Amino acid sequence: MSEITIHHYIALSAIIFSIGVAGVLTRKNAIILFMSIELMLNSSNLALIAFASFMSNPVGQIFALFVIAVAAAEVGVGLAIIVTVYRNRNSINIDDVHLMKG
Amino acid sequence: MIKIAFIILSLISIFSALMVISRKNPVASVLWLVFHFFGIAGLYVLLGAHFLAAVQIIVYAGAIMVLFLFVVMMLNLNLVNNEKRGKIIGKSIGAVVSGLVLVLFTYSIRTTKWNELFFNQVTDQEWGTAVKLGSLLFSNWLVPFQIVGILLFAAVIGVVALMKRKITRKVENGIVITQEEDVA
Amino acid sequence: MKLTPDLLHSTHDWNWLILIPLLPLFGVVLNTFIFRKAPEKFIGWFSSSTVLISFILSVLAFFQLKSLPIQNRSIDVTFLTWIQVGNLSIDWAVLLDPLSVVMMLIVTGVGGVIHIYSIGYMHGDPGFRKFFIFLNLFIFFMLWLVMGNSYPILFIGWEGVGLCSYLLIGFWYKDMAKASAGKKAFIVNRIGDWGFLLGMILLFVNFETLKFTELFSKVNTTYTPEITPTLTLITLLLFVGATGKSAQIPLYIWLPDAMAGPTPVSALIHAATMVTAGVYMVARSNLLFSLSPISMEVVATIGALTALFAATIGVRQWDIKKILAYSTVSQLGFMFLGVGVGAYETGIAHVMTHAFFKACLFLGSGAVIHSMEHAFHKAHVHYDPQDIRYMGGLRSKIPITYWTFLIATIAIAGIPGFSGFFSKDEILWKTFASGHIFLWVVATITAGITAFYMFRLVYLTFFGNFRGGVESEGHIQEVTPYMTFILILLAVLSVIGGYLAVPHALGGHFLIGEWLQPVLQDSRKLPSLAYYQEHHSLMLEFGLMGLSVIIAILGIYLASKYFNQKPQELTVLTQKPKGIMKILENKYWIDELYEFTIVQPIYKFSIFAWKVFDATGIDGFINSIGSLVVKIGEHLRKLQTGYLSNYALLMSIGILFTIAWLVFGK
Amino acid sequence: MNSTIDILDQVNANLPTIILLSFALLMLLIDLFLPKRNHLFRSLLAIGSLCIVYLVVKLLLQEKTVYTYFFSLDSFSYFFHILFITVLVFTFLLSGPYFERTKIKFPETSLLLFFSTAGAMIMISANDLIVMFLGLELMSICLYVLAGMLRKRVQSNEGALKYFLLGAFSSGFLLYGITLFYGITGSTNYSEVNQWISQTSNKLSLTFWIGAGLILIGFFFKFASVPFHFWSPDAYEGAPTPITAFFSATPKAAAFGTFIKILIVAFPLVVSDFELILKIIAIATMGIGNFVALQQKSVKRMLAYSSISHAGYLMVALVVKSNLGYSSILLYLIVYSVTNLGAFTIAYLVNRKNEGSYSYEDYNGLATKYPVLAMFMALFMISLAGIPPTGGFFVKYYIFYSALKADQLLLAILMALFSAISVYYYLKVIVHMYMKPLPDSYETIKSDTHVTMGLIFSSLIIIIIGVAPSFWLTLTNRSVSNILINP
Repeated sequence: MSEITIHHYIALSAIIFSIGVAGVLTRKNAIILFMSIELMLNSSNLALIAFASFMSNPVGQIFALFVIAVAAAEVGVGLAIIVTVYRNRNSINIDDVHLMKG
Repeated sequence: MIKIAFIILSLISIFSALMVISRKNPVASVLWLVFHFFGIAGLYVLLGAHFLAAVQIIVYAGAIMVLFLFVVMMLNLNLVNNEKRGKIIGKSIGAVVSGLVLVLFTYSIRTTKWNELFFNQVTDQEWGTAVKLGSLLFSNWLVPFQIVGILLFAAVIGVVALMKRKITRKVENGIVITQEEDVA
Repeated sequence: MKLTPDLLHSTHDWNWLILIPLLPLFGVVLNTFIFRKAPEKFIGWFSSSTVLISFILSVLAFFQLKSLPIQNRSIDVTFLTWIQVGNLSIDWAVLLDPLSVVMMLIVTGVGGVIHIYSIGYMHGDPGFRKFFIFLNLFIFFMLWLVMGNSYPILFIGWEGVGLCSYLLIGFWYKDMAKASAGKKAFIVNRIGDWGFLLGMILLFVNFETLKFTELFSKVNTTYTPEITPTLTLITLLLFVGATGKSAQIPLYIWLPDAMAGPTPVSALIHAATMVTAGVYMVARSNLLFSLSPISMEVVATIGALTALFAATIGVRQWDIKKILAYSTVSQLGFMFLGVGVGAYETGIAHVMTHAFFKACLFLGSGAVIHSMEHAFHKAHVHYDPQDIRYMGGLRSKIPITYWTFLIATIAIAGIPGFSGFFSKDEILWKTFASGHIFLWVVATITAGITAFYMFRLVYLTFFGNFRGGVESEGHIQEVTPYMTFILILLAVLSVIGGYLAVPHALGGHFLIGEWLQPVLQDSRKLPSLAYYQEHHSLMLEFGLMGLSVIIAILGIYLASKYFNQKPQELTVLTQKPKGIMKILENKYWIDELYEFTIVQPIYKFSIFAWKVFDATGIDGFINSIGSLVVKIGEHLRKLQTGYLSNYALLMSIGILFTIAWLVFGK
Repeated sequence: MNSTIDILDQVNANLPTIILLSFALLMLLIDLFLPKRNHLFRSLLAIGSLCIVYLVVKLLLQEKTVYTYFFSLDSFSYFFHILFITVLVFTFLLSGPYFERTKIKFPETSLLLFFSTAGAMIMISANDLIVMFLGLELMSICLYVLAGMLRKRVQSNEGALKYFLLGAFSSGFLLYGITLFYGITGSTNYSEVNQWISQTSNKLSLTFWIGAGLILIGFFFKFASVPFHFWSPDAYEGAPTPITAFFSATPKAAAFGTFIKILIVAFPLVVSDFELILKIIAIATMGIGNFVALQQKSVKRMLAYSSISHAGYLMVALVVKSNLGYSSILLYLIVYSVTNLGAFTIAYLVNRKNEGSYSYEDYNGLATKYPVLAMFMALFMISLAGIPPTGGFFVKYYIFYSALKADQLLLAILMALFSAISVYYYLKVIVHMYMKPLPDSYETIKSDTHVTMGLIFSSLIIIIIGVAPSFWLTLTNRSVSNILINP
């Protein structure tokens, strides 16, 4: 490895993104699922800042800031929804939640 | 020096991310996720985005993760987590799919000639400071910034709408009975 | 703003015309949704006032049109483009010209007075609001029909009035016979519409426009003798539509049955307005008809035969409304005879006079029926209140009804000085002048028969002694002032209405003919209408006129000889008829003929087809397709497992494929 | 990007959204002091109507596009703003009895409705992927909460959870797509992206396609097109019914509008590369939507699947990518939104007794007992099925016609076939209303004047568009061609 280039950062973010996807696809616990989604958002933040840094363009940073705020809002709402599910069903396993189908 | 730091930090991030999705106990997952965020914050510092690194730690690792942890603890999920290990087929398909996503992404990232698209990494030390970002946020980006504010406000209202309950307490025979009066 | 002719010719100033049809629609909407609990009187007057305002606006339109120079009296107001696909462009557009304005006046005028009459007639009926909603809706569609500036718009009105007619005939739908009369009208009309639709399509294929103003000028400028056969086909198909709507041979059978509806409906829809739509349509398409002489002959012949045929049936009917229905069919035949020989303006003049006297007759019969019903009800006897065999001697008991009825009868019989005389005689004269001697003979005889059966009706109803039982006799009383007022109004119109159409021979100006001149000028120049330019001796015209008057008086004399001189007894009247009377009483068995030659075979065939083809063949096929679709659905719905993890997985696979295709697929 | 952007310009460009948000906040404040809440919100309808008038005037007087770096407000955006506010007003008009019945907290719900409408408005007027993303998230976050508003009902929780997790998942993909795009093109502005593509069109890298593909997928999720539709039937069924109606109108219209804008402004040069993908997904969406709707026992769920199938028809017009196609989408969205709002309203009115069953049997004999209500429902069903005198027929016809004109014969034929299937399940409602006998015990339906007014307005819109479709099409066509006049 000669020099750390943009390739490395993007590849790292792609790896973390895929780990997030894998988490969503394999786990059943709603909260862990949700954390996996956070991993995905975080990976795009990494890529954004890497791009911004290599382009000397601050837009990426600002966008990353916005994404953090969006993630915070999503976490709030998401956890609230998970808690309502828990209150009614006493479980947050997503496989227990399949009343509606077909 | 930077090279070594990058390698260490990226290994930390990847490893902790893997731990997040593989832990049985959600509390452990949350803690690994905090760890992951620290690794990412280190990478931000490496890229010169100091302010973002700070925000990452304060907002993400600090606030958001505490919220997660709080909910996990409140629901006492250690006891109720009955995630079945049974459906191995679904899990392996999921793993394969995410693996393919990774292959696809890395392949296209490899073939893209990024060097043609980019200049060099910034050397400007001021690039990622709060002053620089703040002046942008409050001039050109003011309206989008306000939209983010509205977004957070909407989320607050949403959470209140979902969670707010009227709790009445009354004392009967010396025992305090709490009653939830929950409409809808 | 000063309404100078120049200014008025810009079409924007005519946008208010849309109010004329929309006001009744407004009445429909408000009555349907808002005034659900409103009292009867309010609903009645509200509906009537929408129509009356439309009438006032029509009068306004008439005067503004009159202020224009003659060559400018054709105003196309286009509001919106409705359909624009390829060459076909259909606009929501109305056409204001002398012809449409005459029809608008008739529709809103007669419609308005019948609305008011209905307030009294329908009093206490549980369907009062519904009735007025339908009536207003009918006026709306009828105005579309006469105002629309293209065949499709006319057709919308055409279908709409058909629908309203169906709804109103079956208004008392709980009575099975009435409901099926509605159905009969609907189905027979459908047959006619089929012809109309085909004619319209053919017109579009040949001329690529359906807008009246464009179409007629295009036909006029591009006419070559080669297209005459096409035009003949088109006009014949259009005429098929007209025979359905205007109850001509062979599709007249629905009209007498349509009398099942409330009497104001019979007066408005089945006498004064809707049934004349066919005549209007032919007059509107006068250029097309004038260019195809064969169609003209067909129209004239069908008209004359229908007139005679229906008149003879009228001679031996007992139901007061049925007699009037057959007389309507017969008069419609006169109108078609008129337009068929090229005297379009005379046809329209007869539409107008007929609207007055026939509305008066129907409403008068409604008053009679109302009184009889009331009397029979009080006396607890179960006679048919519409059967004239149980009437008689009503002259002194309901004098207003009697006098108005008598005036209208004189008008229809063709006695000089009354409206029917002028328009009918003009039709006879034009038939003769255009060389249709045979048709003239038929029509003149029909005029005599008309006088005969109408006076038979008057004598049996109003003269002699009452045959409905002693108990009921005392209970007969005049109807409410609403109704009598309208009867008087219409009776006056039946007298003076004709003076708009006094022929030149009598020193008149034939006002309506001159008024309609701009609409007809293109066809006047054609060779098929050359007789208009010829000079006929006045002596001949007077002679023929005198002959027809003599024949009418002869008819009246015979009627009075048979039905007035010797008092009629119920037993005599209810005897089984013999010979020709039997044929007439059974209406030539035409209904039965249709039943056995058309309805029954189709019915039997359809049962056969249903059992053999449908149930096994087509149905089996359709069912197998249906069950295939259902099976596919059954399997596909299993995709929606309800498990979130499956959803996420399937989604990711979708994402993977999409991206993979975008990256490698190209 | 430009060095300075005038803030006032941006504020000016977003005036309708800002007005809407200010009123929402004002309502929140006033609500603290007033005990009788519902009436307050009802009275705000007047303000909503005023906004519409304001926008209509703007739309009609609009000469040039208001363009700032982040936003471009043209008559296209105004068109959608009017649509969104109309839907909002209708939702308030039509939901009264439901909220009274279920005792859902009205202030929060209506505030969230306001916010999500604002999000949709931002989304449509955005000229930048970042701002668009923010608008989308604002809208979606409110919708997640709204879906779970019936907190005591397990179905509602479940629908919200599914909607939320899958929505966040797809947001992750969309965000990653935007990120890659930013990295590749160096900008997130639509116009700049287009410029970049025109400069490098011959050697677009694979990463570019991944980015573009992920952005497409983000929108496919919002369209609820197959195979990204799984959330929609469950979320629709679980959500409070007036909210379901809202779901089927605003978010869908916002997604389609924004997508059209992106296609026209940012991707005009590569849009033909998406054709096959769009085509396959359109066919799958029409197919699954219609086939599965056929199987439904619940009217509410049937309407949910039917909305999937309508997304399929709309995607057919996207494949066509002609001006006619886009303008018919706009017209379709009006008719479809209004019809769905009406249909869902009647669905909840009829199913008073047992929330959640929504079976066809509830409609038995409705026509004899409530003829006007049945007439409305029949009109909505006829419009959804696309039967002639209604607006539903003409919009469907226009899409069909545009597909034929663009030589998309297969799509046109499939569309006709699938709509033929759809007639069955729509008319089934009418059959139940008009041909089945009324059950002996029948609970009375309680409606109010607002609902009646709303139903009358919605049927009027359907009829008016059926009466003069060409006029409306020229209007939407003007809006679509207005996007192209960007600097």
